[in-house]
Amino acid sequence: MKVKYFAWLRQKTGVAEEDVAPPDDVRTVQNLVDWLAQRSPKHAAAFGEAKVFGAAVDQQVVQLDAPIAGAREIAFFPPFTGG
Amino acid sequence: MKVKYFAWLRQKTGVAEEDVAPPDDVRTVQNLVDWLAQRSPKHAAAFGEAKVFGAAVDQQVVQLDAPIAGAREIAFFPPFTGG
Amino acid sequence: MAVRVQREDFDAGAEIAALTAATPRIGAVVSFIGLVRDLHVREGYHRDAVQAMTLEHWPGVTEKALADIEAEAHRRWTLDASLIIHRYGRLEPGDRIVLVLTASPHRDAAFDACRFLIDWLKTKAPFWKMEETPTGDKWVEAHADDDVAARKWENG
Amino acid sequence: MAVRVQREDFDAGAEIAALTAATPRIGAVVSFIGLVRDLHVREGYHRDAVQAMTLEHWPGVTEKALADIEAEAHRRWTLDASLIIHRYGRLEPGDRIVLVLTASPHRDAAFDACRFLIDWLKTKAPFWKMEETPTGDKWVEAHADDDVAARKWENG
Repeated sequence: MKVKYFAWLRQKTGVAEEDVAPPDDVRTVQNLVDWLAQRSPKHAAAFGEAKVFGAAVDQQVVQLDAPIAGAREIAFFPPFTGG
Repeated sequence: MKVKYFAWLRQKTGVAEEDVAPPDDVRTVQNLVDWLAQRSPKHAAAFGEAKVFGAAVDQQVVQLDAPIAGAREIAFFPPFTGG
Repeated sequence: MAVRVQREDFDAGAEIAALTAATPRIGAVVSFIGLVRDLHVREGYHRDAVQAMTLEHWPGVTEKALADIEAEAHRRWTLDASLIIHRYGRLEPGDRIVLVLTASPHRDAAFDACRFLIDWLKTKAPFWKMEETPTGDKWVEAHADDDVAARKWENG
Repeated sequence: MAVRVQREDFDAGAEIAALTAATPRIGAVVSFIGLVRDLHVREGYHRDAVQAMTLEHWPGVTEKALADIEAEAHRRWTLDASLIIHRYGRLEPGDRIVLVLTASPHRDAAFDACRFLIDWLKTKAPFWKMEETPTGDKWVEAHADDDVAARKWENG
């Protein structure tokens, strides 16, 4: 499973993209966040921020309680600020 | 007193501008319209049209019952259609 | 703030660039361009092909009317800059007629002011259009829609 | 209908001319241009000078998001043409960020659709802005105003 990070999530984790293989009990996006936060102090700092972030499963924006079974790509990003 | 005509009022009267000296009992714009309509068949045709037109006294848009005493220039025109 | 009434065409991109140059607080520019259409819809259903159009105006009075409308927009909204260019003379389908530009720190003011300017301009500036059609020349009549559009700004 | 996400600047006048060429039924073109401001107002009162801004996006997904937003505008309004250009990379105050063009037979549709496009784009397309300020780099946070602006179109 590929995980992508954008904007300050990318800066804080220090990676734009990584391949991960979470255990079977990681079933939702929120489970994945908690699991990723243990990967490194930088991941912990990124996800530990009190700031709002969003997620997409296979490029579809989802809520944090969305299931990740069968997903190829999970992305994490701050609220959009284009325009 | 100068009278100006715009758009189809100019086309129908055949003049863009003319100097007139109406008698004292021509006191309002409507009086002037009635008086001008007698000047020529073309004037009669222009003002006899059932179409709406507006007027300005010294470049200020006015109603047809506005007085014309002391005016230097009266203009007649169809509704504006710019933009 | 500027108003130009001219026979010549205009370059919208150059005008936008000139308006925003040297004013780095501008965050939003809205432009409206009106073009000569090849079809005139009268009364909602009667359609005439338009081969060309001649715009007549009242020199001197037109410029003052446009400047008054522009000043009113600046009174109602916080604008950094604005421009109105209106052409006159003979124009063909696809030709540009009018350009309205508004610039502001945030987009709401620029959008509202641009729309206000074109709505008021249509009913308050002395321009008249004559269309050349296959059945002869026709003076364009005022649109009830335009009166309604202009009136919605009356209580601003 | 077209969407372009690019590092390069754009020429609004040339884009407008290209959009309207060969479509003589267009009567109205509305454009919105967003520019980098030299001042960022946070929380309504805290102000930071902005020396530059870097726009990050999600290649592939951004284009699809913009195309979806554009299709939604065409579903809601009768438009003859539209264009969205959004830049990414490092931009300085006064630089153009985004161009939204809409063309329609009458101006109401072009105005409404242009405003809809920029409102939705701000909250539905994956762009992120990082500002360089005298006190360091700062990621721009979402504006509550933008959410409100986007939400007013939800029931269209």
